[in-house]
Amino acid sequence: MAAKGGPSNFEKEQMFGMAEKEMEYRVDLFNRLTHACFNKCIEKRYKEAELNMGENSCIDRCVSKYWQVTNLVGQMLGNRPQM
Amino acid sequence: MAAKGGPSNFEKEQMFGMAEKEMEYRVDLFNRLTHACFNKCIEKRYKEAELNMGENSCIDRCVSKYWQVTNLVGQMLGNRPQM
Amino acid sequence: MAAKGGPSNFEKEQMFGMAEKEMEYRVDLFNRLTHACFNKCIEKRYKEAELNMGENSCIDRCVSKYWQVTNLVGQMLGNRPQM
Amino acid sequence: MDKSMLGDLDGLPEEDKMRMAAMVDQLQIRDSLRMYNSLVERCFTDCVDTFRRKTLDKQEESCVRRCAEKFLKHSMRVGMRFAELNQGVATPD
Amino acid sequence: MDKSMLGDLDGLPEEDKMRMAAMVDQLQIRDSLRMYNSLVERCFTDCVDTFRRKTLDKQEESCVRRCAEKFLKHSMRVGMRFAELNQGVATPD
Amino acid sequence: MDKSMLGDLDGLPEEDKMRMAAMVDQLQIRDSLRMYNSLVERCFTDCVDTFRRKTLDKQEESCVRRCAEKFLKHSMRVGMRFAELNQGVATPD
Repeated sequence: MAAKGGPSNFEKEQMFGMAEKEMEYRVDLFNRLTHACFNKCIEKRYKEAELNMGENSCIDRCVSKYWQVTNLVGQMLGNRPQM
Repeated sequence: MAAKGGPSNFEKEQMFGMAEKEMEYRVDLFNRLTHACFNKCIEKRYKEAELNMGENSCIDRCVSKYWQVTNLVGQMLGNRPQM
Repeated sequence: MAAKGGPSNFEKEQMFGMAEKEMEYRVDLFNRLTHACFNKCIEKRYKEAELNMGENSCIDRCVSKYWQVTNLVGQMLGNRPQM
Repeated sequence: MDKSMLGDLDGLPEEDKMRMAAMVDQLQIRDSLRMYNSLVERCFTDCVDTFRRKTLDKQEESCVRRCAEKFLKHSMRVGMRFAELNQGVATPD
Repeated sequence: MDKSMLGDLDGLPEEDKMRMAAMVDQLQIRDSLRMYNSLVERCFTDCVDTFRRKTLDKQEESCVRRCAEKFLKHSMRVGMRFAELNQGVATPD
Repeated sequence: MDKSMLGDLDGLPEEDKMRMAAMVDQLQIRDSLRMYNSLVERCFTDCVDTFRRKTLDKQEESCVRRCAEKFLKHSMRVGMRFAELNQGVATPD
Protein backbone atom coordinates (compact mmCIF):
# COMPACT_ATOMS: atom_id res chain seq x y z
CA MET A 1 0.00 0.00 0.00
CA ALA A 2 2.59 2.53 1.15
CA ALA A 3 5.21 1.49 -1.38
CA LYS A 4 5.97 5.09 -2.33
CA GLY A 5 7.63 7.49 0.07
CA GLY A 6 4.32 8.89 1.28
CA PRO A 7 2.84 8.54 4.78
CA SER A 8 1.80 5.06 5.97
CA ASN A 9 -1.84 4.21 6.48
CA PHE A 10 -1.32 4.46 10.20
CA GLU A 11 0.13 7.97 9.89
CA LYS A 12 -2.75 8.96 7.65
CA GLU A 13 -5.28 7.80 10.22
CA GLN A 14 -3.48 9.91 12.82
CA MET A 15 -3.58 12.91 10.55
CA PHE A 16 -7.27 12.55 9.79
CA GLY A 17 -7.99 12.00 13.47
CA MET A 18 -6.16 15.21 14.39
CA ALA A 19 -7.97 17.21 11.73
CA GLU A 20 -11.27 15.86 13.02
CA LYS A 21 -10.47 16.82 16.63
CA GLU A 22 -9.43 20.29 15.53
CA MET A 23 -12.73 20.79 13.72
CA GLU A 24 -14.74 19.43 16.63
CA TYR A 25 -12.91 21.86 18.88
CA ARG A 26 -13.84 24.85 16.73
CA VAL A 27 -17.45 23.79 16.45
CA ASP A 28 -17.62 23.29 20.21
CA LEU A 29 -16.03 26.71 20.81
CA PHE A 30 -18.48 28.39 18.45
CA ASN A 31 -21.49 26.70 20.04
CA ARG A 32 -20.47 27.55 23.60
CA LEU A 33 -19.73 31.15 22.61
CA THR A 34 -23.11 31.42 20.88
CA HIS A 35 -24.98 30.13 23.91
CA ALA A 36 -22.96 32.17 26.41
CA CYS A 37 -23.59 35.41 24.52
CA PHE A 38 -27.26 34.57 24.00
CA ASN A 39 -27.56 34.18 27.77
CA LYS A 40 -25.73 37.44 28.44
CA CYS A 41 -27.30 39.65 25.78
CA ILE A 42 -30.77 38.49 24.79
CA GLU A 43 -33.90 39.50 26.60
CA LYS A 44 -35.67 36.24 27.49
CA ARG A 45 -39.26 37.35 27.22
CA TYR A 46 -38.94 37.34 23.44
CA LYS A 47 -41.28 40.23 22.85
CA GLU A 48 -39.95 40.63 19.34
CA ALA A 49 -38.34 38.39 16.76
CA GLU A 50 -35.81 41.08 15.83
CA LEU A 51 -32.58 41.85 17.64
CA ASN A 52 -32.72 45.40 18.92
CA MET A 53 -29.83 47.84 18.84
CA GLY A 54 -28.79 47.16 22.41
CA GLU A 55 -28.72 43.43 21.78
CA ASN A 56 -26.72 43.83 18.59
CA SER A 57 -23.96 45.86 20.19
CA CYS A 58 -23.98 43.57 23.21
CA ILE A 59 -23.43 40.56 20.90
CA ASP A 60 -20.49 42.22 19.14
CA ARG A 61 -18.78 43.07 22.42
CA CYS A 62 -19.62 39.71 23.92
CA VAL A 63 -18.00 37.80 21.05
CA SER A 64 -14.96 40.02 21.34
CA LYS A 65 -14.64 39.48 25.10
CA TYR A 66 -15.22 35.73 24.82
CA TRP A 67 -12.45 35.59 22.26
CA GLN A 68 -10.13 37.41 24.64
CA VAL A 69 -10.95 35.00 27.44
CA THR A 70 -10.16 32.12 25.07
CA ASN A 71 -6.77 33.62 24.32
CA LEU A 72 -6.06 34.48 27.95
CA VAL A 73 -6.85 30.98 29.16
CA GLY A 74 -4.96 29.51 26.22
CA GLN A 75 -1.82 31.42 27.27
CA MET A 76 -2.19 30.16 30.83
CA LEU A 77 -2.57 26.56 29.67
CA GLY A 78 0.33 26.98 27.27
CA ASN A 79 2.61 27.55 30.24
CA ARG A 80 1.54 24.28 31.82
CA PRO A 81 3.16 21.19 30.36
CA GLN A 82 0.51 18.92 31.93
CA MET A 83 -2.21 20.18 29.60
CA MET B 1 -13.97 -4.60 -4.53
CA ALA B 2 -16.96 -2.88 -6.11
CA ALA B 3 -16.92 -5.01 -9.26
CA LYS B 4 -20.69 -5.54 -9.19
CA GLY B 5 -23.10 -2.68 -9.83
CA GLY B 6 -23.59 -1.99 -6.09
CA PRO B 7 -22.52 1.15 -4.26
CA SER B 8 -18.80 1.89 -3.96
CA ASN B 9 -17.02 1.66 -0.63
CA PHE B 10 -16.97 5.43 -0.46
CA GLU B 11 -20.73 5.64 -0.99
CA LYS B 12 -21.26 2.99 1.64
CA GLU B 13 -19.23 4.93 4.16
CA GLN B 14 -21.38 7.97 3.43
CA MET B 15 -24.54 5.94 3.93
CA PHE B 16 -23.38 4.49 7.23
CA GLY B 17 -22.26 7.91 8.38
CA MET B 18 -25.67 9.41 7.62
CA ALA B 19 -27.50 6.59 9.41
CA GLU B 20 -25.24 7.15 12.41
CA LYS B 21 -25.90 10.89 12.50
CA GLU B 22 -29.64 10.26 12.22
CA MET B 23 -29.56 7.90 15.20
CA GLU B 24 -27.40 10.25 17.24
CA TYR B 25 -29.91 13.00 16.50
CA ARG B 26 -32.81 10.93 17.80
CA VAL B 27 -30.97 9.88 20.92
CA ASP B 28 -30.00 13.49 21.58
CA LEU B 29 -33.60 14.64 21.06
CA PHE B 30 -34.91 11.99 23.43
CA ASN B 31 -32.37 12.84 26.11
CA ARG B 32 -33.00 16.58 25.96
CA LEU B 33 -36.75 16.03 26.02
CA THR B 34 -36.41 13.71 29.02
CA HIS B 35 -34.35 16.22 30.97
CA ALA B 36 -36.51 19.21 29.99
CA CYS B 37 -39.70 17.47 31.12
CA PHE B 38 -38.06 16.20 34.31
CA ASN B 39 -37.17 19.81 35.12
CA LYS B 40 -40.66 21.06 34.32
CA CYS B 41 -42.73 18.31 35.97
CA ILE B 42 -40.89 16.59 38.79
CA GLU B 43 -40.89 17.84 42.33
CA LYS B 44 -37.21 18.13 43.30
CA ARG B 45 -37.45 17.27 46.98
CA TYR B 46 -37.96 13.63 46.03
CA LYS B 47 -40.28 12.82 48.93
CA GLU B 48 -41.41 9.69 47.16
CA ALA B 49 -39.96 7.28 44.63
CA GLU B 50 -43.27 7.06 42.77
CA LEU B 51 -44.56 9.51 40.19
CA ASN B 52 -47.79 11.01 41.47
CA MET B 53 -50.86 11.65 39.34
CA GLY B 54 -50.03 15.29 38.78
CA GLU B 55 -46.52 14.42 37.65
CA ASN B 56 -47.78 11.70 35.31
CA SER B 57 -50.19 13.95 33.46
CA CYS B 58 -47.63 16.75 33.38
CA ILE B 59 -45.16 14.36 31.71
CA ASP B 60 -47.67 13.34 29.05
CA ARG B 61 -48.49 16.93 28.17
CA CYS B 62 -44.86 17.99 28.35
CA VAL B 63 -43.78 15.33 25.85
CA SER B 64 -46.61 16.38 23.57
CA LYS B 65 -45.72 20.05 23.76
CA TYR B 66 -42.01 19.40 23.31
CA TRP B 67 -42.85 17.42 20.20
CA GLN B 68 -44.87 20.33 18.86
CA VAL B 69 -42.01 22.73 19.48
CA THR B 70 -39.72 20.36 17.59
CA ASN B 71 -42.08 20.39 14.61
CA LEU B 72 -42.64 24.12 14.78
CA VAL B 73 -38.93 24.91 14.82
CA GLY B 74 -38.34 22.27 12.14
CA GLN B 75 -40.80 24.05 9.85
CA MET B 76 -39.08 27.36 10.46
CA LEU B 77 -35.66 25.89 9.69
CA GLY B 78 -37.05 24.13 6.62
CA ASN B 79 -37.83 27.52 5.13
CA ARG B 80 -34.26 28.61 5.55
CA PRO B 81 -31.84 27.24 2.95
CA GLN B 82 -28.83 28.19 5.10
CA MET B 83 -29.58 25.51 7.68
CA MET C 1 -6.87 -12.13 6.89
CA ALA C 2 -8.03 -14.13 9.90
CA ALA C 3 -6.43 -17.37 8.79
CA LYS C 4 -5.08 -18.13 12.26
CA GLY C 5 -7.38 -18.95 15.15
CA GLY C 6 -7.45 -15.34 16.40
CA PRO C 7 -10.48 -13.05 16.48
CA SER C 8 -12.03 -12.00 13.17
CA ASN C 9 -11.82 -8.41 11.99
CA PHE C 10 -15.45 -7.95 12.93
CA GLU C 11 -14.81 -9.18 16.48
CA LYS C 12 -11.80 -6.89 16.72
CA GLU C 13 -13.87 -3.88 15.71
CA GLN C 14 -16.36 -4.79 18.42
CA MET C 15 -13.60 -5.07 20.98
CA PHE C 16 -12.07 -1.72 20.05
CA GLY C 17 -15.50 -0.13 20.05
CA MET C 18 -16.20 -1.42 23.55
CA ALA C 19 -12.85 -0.22 24.86
CA GLU C 20 -13.54 3.19 23.36
CA LYS C 21 -17.00 3.44 24.96
CA GLU C 22 -15.52 2.42 28.31
CA MET C 23 -12.92 5.15 28.12
CA GLU C 24 -15.44 7.74 27.03
CA TYR C 25 -17.57 6.75 30.00
CA ARG C 26 -14.73 7.31 32.44
CA VAL C 27 -13.78 10.64 30.93
CA ASP C 28 -17.42 11.74 31.06
CA LEU C 29 -17.72 10.61 34.69
CA PHE C 30 -14.57 12.49 35.64
CA ASN C 31 -15.68 15.67 33.89
CA ARG C 32 -19.14 15.67 35.44
CA LEU C 33 -17.68 14.97 38.88
CA THR C 34 -15.18 17.79 38.45
CA HIS C 35 -17.86 20.29 37.47
CA ALA C 36 -20.33 19.14 40.14
CA CYS C 37 -17.75 19.50 42.90
CA PHE C 38 -16.54 22.84 41.56
CA ASN C 39 -20.13 24.09 41.77
CA LYS C 40 -20.58 22.71 45.28
CA CYS C 41 -17.24 23.72 46.82
CA ILE C 42 -15.70 26.71 45.10
CA GLU C 43 -16.48 30.27 46.01
CA LYS C 44 -17.50 31.97 42.75
CA ARG C 45 -16.19 35.45 43.37
CA TYR C 46 -12.67 34.14 42.74
CA LYS C 47 -11.00 36.46 45.22
CA GLU C 48 -7.91 34.28 45.17
CA ALA C 49 -6.26 31.91 42.74
CA GLU C 50 -5.46 29.44 45.54
CA LEU C 51 -7.81 26.85 46.97
CA ASN C 52 -8.31 27.59 50.64
CA MET C 53 -8.47 24.95 53.38
CA GLY C 54 -12.25 24.83 53.42
CA GLU C 55 -12.38 24.33 49.68
CA ASN C 56 -9.74 21.61 49.78
CA SER C 57 -11.54 19.50 52.35
CA CYS C 58 -14.85 20.12 50.63
CA ILE C 59 -13.36 18.80 47.38
CA ASP C 60 -12.09 15.63 49.06
CA ARG C 61 -15.46 14.88 50.63
CA CYS C 62 -17.33 15.83 47.49
CA VAL C 63 -15.35 13.39 45.34
CA SER C 64 -15.94 10.69 47.93
CA LYS C 65 -19.69 11.34 48.07
CA TYR C 66 -20.00 11.54 44.29
CA TRP C 67 -18.27 8.19 44.07
CA GLN C 68 -20.73 6.70 46.52
CA VAL C 69 -23.67 8.06 44.53
CA THR C 70 -22.16 6.47 41.41
CA ASN C 71 -21.99 3.11 43.16
CA LEU C 72 -25.43 3.42 44.69
CA VAL C 73 -27.07 4.25 41.38
CA GLY C 74 -25.02 1.54 39.68
CA GLN C 75 -26.41 -1.05 42.09
CA MET C 76 -29.94 0.14 41.42
CA LEU C 77 -29.44 -0.07 37.67
CA GLY C 78 -27.79 -3.47 38.01
CA ASN C 79 -31.04 -4.82 39.41
CA ARG C 80 -32.93 -3.64 36.37
CA PRO C 81 -32.56 -5.81 33.30
CA GLN C 82 -33.93 -3.08 31.05
CA MET C 83 -30.82 -0.92 31.52
CA MET D 1 -33.46 3.83 21.39
CA ASP D 2 -35.45 1.72 19.01
CA LYS D 3 -34.00 -0.52 16.33
CA SER D 4 -37.02 0.17 14.16
CA MET D 5 -35.65 3.64 13.54
CA LEU D 6 -33.28 2.11 11.04
CA GLY D 7 -36.07 1.68 8.55
CA ASP D 8 -35.90 -0.90 5.78
CA LEU D 9 -32.70 -2.88 5.89
CA ASP D 10 -33.93 -5.74 3.73
CA GLY D 11 -32.17 -4.50 0.65
CA LEU D 12 -28.73 -4.64 2.26
CA PRO D 13 -26.31 -7.56 1.97
CA GLU D 14 -25.78 -9.69 5.10
CA GLU D 15 -22.41 -8.13 5.86
CA ASP D 16 -23.82 -4.59 5.90
CA LYS D 17 -26.75 -5.63 8.09
CA MET D 18 -24.30 -6.98 10.63
CA ARG D 19 -22.32 -3.79 10.49
CA MET D 20 -25.44 -1.65 10.90
CA ALA D 21 -26.58 -3.76 13.87
CA ALA D 22 -23.14 -3.41 15.44
CA MET D 23 -23.36 0.37 15.01
CA VAL D 24 -26.74 0.46 16.71
CA ASP D 25 -25.36 -1.64 19.56
CA GLN D 26 -22.42 0.71 20.00
CA LEU D 27 -24.67 3.77 20.08
CA GLN D 28 -26.95 2.11 22.61
CA ILE D 29 -24.03 1.28 24.87
CA ARG D 30 -22.74 4.84 24.65
CA ASP D 31 -26.21 6.21 25.35
CA SER D 32 -26.76 3.93 28.36
CA LEU D 33 -23.44 4.95 29.86
CA ARG D 34 -24.15 8.64 29.33
CA MET D 35 -27.58 8.25 30.84
CA TYR D 36 -26.02 6.55 33.86
CA ASN D 37 -23.57 9.44 34.24
CA SER D 38 -26.24 12.09 33.87
CA LEU D 39 -28.50 10.34 36.36
CA VAL D 40 -25.69 10.25 38.93
CA GLU D 41 -24.90 13.91 38.28
CA ARG D 42 -28.51 14.98 38.68
CA CYS D 43 -29.22 13.04 41.86
CA PHE D 44 -25.91 14.06 43.39
CA THR D 45 -26.58 17.72 42.60
CA ASP D 46 -30.15 17.63 43.90
CA CYS D 47 -29.55 15.50 47.03
CA VAL D 48 -26.07 16.20 48.37
CA ASP D 49 -25.35 19.62 49.81
CA THR D 50 -23.28 19.24 52.94
CA PHE D 51 -19.64 18.27 53.01
CA ARG D 52 -18.84 17.86 56.67
CA ARG D 53 -18.32 14.12 56.22
CA LYS D 54 -16.99 12.03 53.39
CA THR D 55 -19.79 9.49 53.48
CA LEU D 56 -23.42 9.97 52.50
CA ASP D 57 -25.71 10.30 55.50
CA LYS D 58 -28.99 8.33 55.65
CA GLN D 59 -31.06 11.23 54.40
CA GLU D 60 -28.84 11.86 51.39
CA GLU D 61 -28.76 8.18 50.54
CA SER D 62 -32.52 7.78 50.55
CA CYS D 63 -32.90 11.01 48.56
CA VAL D 64 -30.53 9.61 45.92
CA ARG D 65 -32.49 6.34 45.80
CA ARG D 66 -35.82 8.10 45.34
CA CYS D 67 -34.33 10.49 42.80
CA ALA D 68 -32.89 7.67 40.69
CA GLU D 69 -36.05 5.59 40.97
CA LYS D 70 -38.17 8.55 40.00
CA PHE D 71 -35.95 9.49 37.09
CA LEU D 72 -36.09 5.95 35.72
CA LYS D 73 -39.87 5.86 35.93
CA HIS D 74 -40.05 9.28 34.35
CA SER D 75 -37.70 8.22 31.59
CA MET D 76 -39.78 5.10 30.88
CA ARG D 77 -42.99 7.09 30.66
CA VAL D 78 -41.37 9.65 28.37
CA GLY D 79 -40.14 6.76 26.23
CA MET D 80 -43.68 5.40 25.83
CA ARG D 81 -45.17 8.76 24.90
CA PHE D 82 -42.28 9.50 22.58
CA ALA D 83 -42.75 6.17 20.79
CA GLU D 84 -46.46 6.90 20.32
CA LEU D 85 -45.68 10.28 18.78
CA ASN D 86 -43.04 8.76 16.53
CA GLN D 87 -45.65 6.30 15.27
CA GLY D 88 -48.15 9.08 14.70
CA VAL D 89 -50.69 7.86 17.23
CA ALA D 90 -53.18 10.71 17.70
CA THR D 91 -54.94 11.10 21.05
CA PRO D 92 -57.51 13.58 22.35
CA ASP D 93 -56.45 16.36 24.67
CA MET E 1 -18.52 25.83 10.35
CA ASP E 2 -16.21 26.96 7.64
CA LYS E 3 -14.43 24.73 5.14
CA SER E 4 -11.54 27.18 5.09
CA MET E 5 -10.58 25.96 8.55
CA LEU E 6 -9.03 22.91 6.93
CA GLY E 7 -6.12 24.98 5.76
CA ASP E 8 -4.01 23.93 2.80
CA LEU E 9 -5.20 20.68 1.28
CA ASP E 10 -3.41 21.10 -2.02
CA GLY E 11 -0.65 18.69 -1.13
CA LEU E 12 -3.02 15.77 -0.58
CA PRO E 13 -3.88 13.14 -3.20
CA GLU E 14 -7.36 13.28 -4.71
CA GLU E 15 -8.60 10.34 -2.65
CA ASP E 16 -7.63 11.98 0.64
CA LYS E 17 -9.21 15.28 -0.36
CA MET E 18 -12.49 13.48 -0.97
CA ARG E 19 -12.23 11.76 2.38
CA MET E 20 -11.47 15.03 4.14
CA ALA E 21 -14.40 16.73 2.45
CA ALA E 22 -16.67 13.84 3.48
CA MET E 23 -15.49 14.21 7.08
CA VAL E 24 -16.28 17.93 7.04
CA ASP E 25 -19.72 17.18 5.61
CA GLN E 26 -20.41 14.63 8.34
CA LEU E 27 -19.36 17.04 11.08
CA GLN E 28 -21.54 19.78 9.60
CA ILE E 29 -24.54 17.48 9.52
CA ARG E 30 -23.95 16.46 13.13
CA ASP E 31 -23.53 20.08 14.15
CA SER E 32 -26.70 21.21 12.35
CA LEU E 33 -28.73 18.48 14.01
CA ARG E 34 -27.33 19.30 17.44
CA MET E 35 -28.02 22.97 16.89
CA TYR E 36 -31.60 22.12 15.94
CA ASN E 37 -31.99 20.07 19.12
CA SER E 38 -30.48 22.74 21.33
CA LEU E 39 -32.64 25.45 19.76
CA VAL E 40 -35.78 23.40 20.45
CA GLU E 41 -34.65 22.75 24.01
CA ARG E 42 -33.96 26.41 24.70
CA CYS E 43 -37.18 27.77 23.23
CA PHE E 44 -39.24 25.06 24.89
CA THR E 45 -37.62 25.78 28.25
CA ASP E 46 -38.02 29.54 27.95
CA CYS E 47 -41.54 29.61 26.48
CA VAL E 48 -43.53 26.65 27.81
CA ASP E 49 -44.41 26.60 31.49
CA THR E 50 -47.98 25.38 31.89
CA PHE E 51 -49.09 21.81 31.39
CA ARG E 52 -52.85 21.96 31.68
CA ARG E 53 -53.25 21.05 28.00
CA LYS E 54 -51.27 18.90 25.64
CA THR E 55 -51.18 21.44 22.83
CA LEU E 56 -49.30 24.72 22.72
CA ASP E 57 -51.53 27.73 23.27
CA LYS E 58 -51.26 30.76 20.96
CA GLN E 59 -49.02 32.66 23.33
CA GLU E 60 -46.58 29.78 23.71
CA GLU E 61 -46.48 29.21 19.99
CA SER E 62 -45.67 32.81 19.16
CA CYS E 63 -43.07 32.90 21.94
CA VAL E 64 -41.39 29.83 20.40
CA ARG E 65 -41.44 31.44 16.95
CA ARG E 66 -39.86 34.66 18.19
CA CYS E 67 -37.34 32.74 20.28
CA ALA E 68 -36.22 30.59 17.34
CA GLU E 69 -36.14 33.54 14.97
CA LYS E 70 -34.13 35.56 17.44
CA PHE E 71 -31.71 32.74 18.14
CA LEU E 72 -31.05 32.24 14.44
CA LYS E 73 -30.36 35.94 13.93
CA HIS E 74 -28.15 35.97 16.99
CA SER E 75 -26.29 32.92 15.76
CA MET E 76 -25.72 34.47 12.36
CA ARG E 77 -24.35 37.67 13.88
CA VAL E 78 -22.07 35.71 16.19
CA GLY E 79 -20.88 33.74 13.16
CA MET E 80 -19.92 36.95 11.33
CA ARG E 81 -18.04 38.40 14.29
CA PHE E 82 -16.37 35.08 14.97
CA ALA E 83 -15.20 34.81 11.36
CA GLU E 84 -13.71 38.32 11.54
CA LEU E 85 -11.80 37.44 14.70
CA ASN E 86 -10.57 34.19 13.14
CA GLN E 87 -9.23 36.21 10.23
CA GLY E 88 -7.57 38.66 12.55
CA VAL E 89 -9.59 41.69 11.48
CA ALA E 90 -8.96 44.40 14.06
CA THR E 91 -11.63 47.02 14.73
CA PRO E 92 -11.79 50.02 17.06
CA ASP E 93 -13.71 49.78 20.31
CA MET F 1 -7.32 10.23 31.81
CA ASP F 2 -5.10 7.37 32.74
CA LYS F 3 -3.60 4.85 30.35
CA SER F 4 -3.79 2.20 33.05
CA MET F 5 -7.54 2.11 32.53
CA LEU F 6 -6.95 -0.02 29.49
CA GLY F 7 -6.14 -3.00 31.66
CA ASP F 8 -4.06 -5.86 30.38
CA LEU F 9 -2.93 -5.34 26.82
CA ASP F 10 -0.13 -7.90 26.92
CA GLY F 11 -2.11 -10.49 25.02
CA LEU F 12 -2.60 -8.28 21.98
CA PRO F 13 -0.40 -8.34 18.87
CA GLU F 14 1.89 -5.35 18.33
CA GLU F 15 -0.33 -3.84 15.65
CA ASP F 16 -3.38 -3.80 17.92
CA LYS F 17 -1.42 -2.28 20.79
CA MET F 18 -0.40 0.55 18.53
CA ARG F 19 -3.97 1.06 17.44
CA MET F 20 -5.22 1.03 21.03
CA ALA F 21 -2.56 3.54 22.06
CA ALA F 22 -3.54 5.78 19.14
CA MET F 23 -7.17 5.60 20.24
CA VAL F 24 -6.25 6.62 23.77
CA ASP F 25 -4.21 9.51 22.39
CA GLN F 26 -7.12 10.70 20.26
CA LEU F 27 -9.51 10.57 23.21
CA GLN F 28 -7.06 12.49 25.38
CA ILE F 29 -6.69 15.19 22.75
CA ARG F 30 -10.46 15.49 22.42
CA ASP F 31 -10.85 15.61 26.19
CA SER F 32 -8.18 18.28 26.61
CA LEU F 33 -9.77 20.47 23.97
CA ARG F 34 -13.22 20.08 25.52
CA MET F 35 -11.83 20.88 28.92
CA TYR F 36 -10.22 24.00 27.51
CA ASN F 37 -13.54 25.06 25.99
CA SER F 38 -15.51 24.38 29.16
CA LEU F 39 -12.95 26.25 31.28
CA VAL F 40 -13.24 29.30 29.01
CA GLU F 41 -17.04 29.08 29.09
CA ARG F 42 -17.16 28.87 32.88
CA CYS F 43 -14.72 31.69 33.58
CA PHE F 44 -16.31 33.91 30.95
CA THR F 45 -19.77 33.28 32.41
CA ASP F 46 -18.66 33.86 36.00
CA CYS F 47 -16.40 36.86 35.40
CA VAL F 48 -17.76 38.92 32.48
CA ASP F 49 -21.05 40.72 32.93
CA THR F 50 -20.80 44.15 31.38
CA PHE F 51 -20.74 44.85 27.67
CA ARG F 52 -20.09 48.55 27.42
CA ARG F 53 -16.68 47.93 25.86
CA LYS F 54 -15.32 45.25 23.59
CA THR F 55 -12.18 44.63 25.61
CA LEU F 56 -11.88 43.01 29.04
CA ASP F 57 -11.30 45.50 31.81
CA LYS F 58 -8.58 44.88 34.43
CA GLN F 59 -11.02 43.46 36.95
CA GLU F 60 -12.53 41.00 34.50
CA GLU F 61 -9.12 39.91 33.33
CA SER F 62 -7.83 39.17 36.80
CA CYS F 63 -11.08 37.40 37.67
CA VAL F 64 -10.62 35.15 34.61
CA ARG F 65 -7.02 34.43 35.60
CA ARG F 66 -7.96 33.46 39.15
CA CYS F 67 -10.92 31.45 37.93
CA ALA F 68 -8.83 29.45 35.47
CA GLU F 69 -6.01 28.97 37.98
CA LYS F 70 -8.47 27.83 40.61
CA PHE F 71 -10.26 25.47 38.25
CA LEU F 72 -7.00 23.83 37.22
CA LYS F 73 -5.95 23.32 40.84
CA HIS F 74 -9.40 21.99 41.64
CA SER F 75 -9.27 19.65 38.68
CA MET F 76 -5.87 18.33 39.72
CA ARG F 77 -7.03 17.65 43.25
CA VAL F 78 -10.16 15.90 42.00
CA GLY F 79 -7.93 13.82 39.72
CA MET F 80 -5.80 12.66 42.65
CA ARG F 81 -8.79 11.72 44.81
CA PHE F 82 -10.47 10.04 41.87
CA ALA F 83 -7.38 7.96 41.14
CA GLU F 84 -7.23 6.83 44.78
CA LEU F 85 -10.87 5.73 44.67
CA ASN F 86 -10.31 3.92 41.38
CA GLN F 87 -7.47 2.02 43.00
CA GLY F 88 -9.59 1.19 46.02
CA VAL F 89 -7.51 3.08 48.56
CA ALA F 90 -9.61 3.28 51.71
CA THR F 91 -9.15 6.20 54.07
CA PRO F 92 -10.76 7.20 57.37
CA ASP F 93 -13.41 9.89 57.47
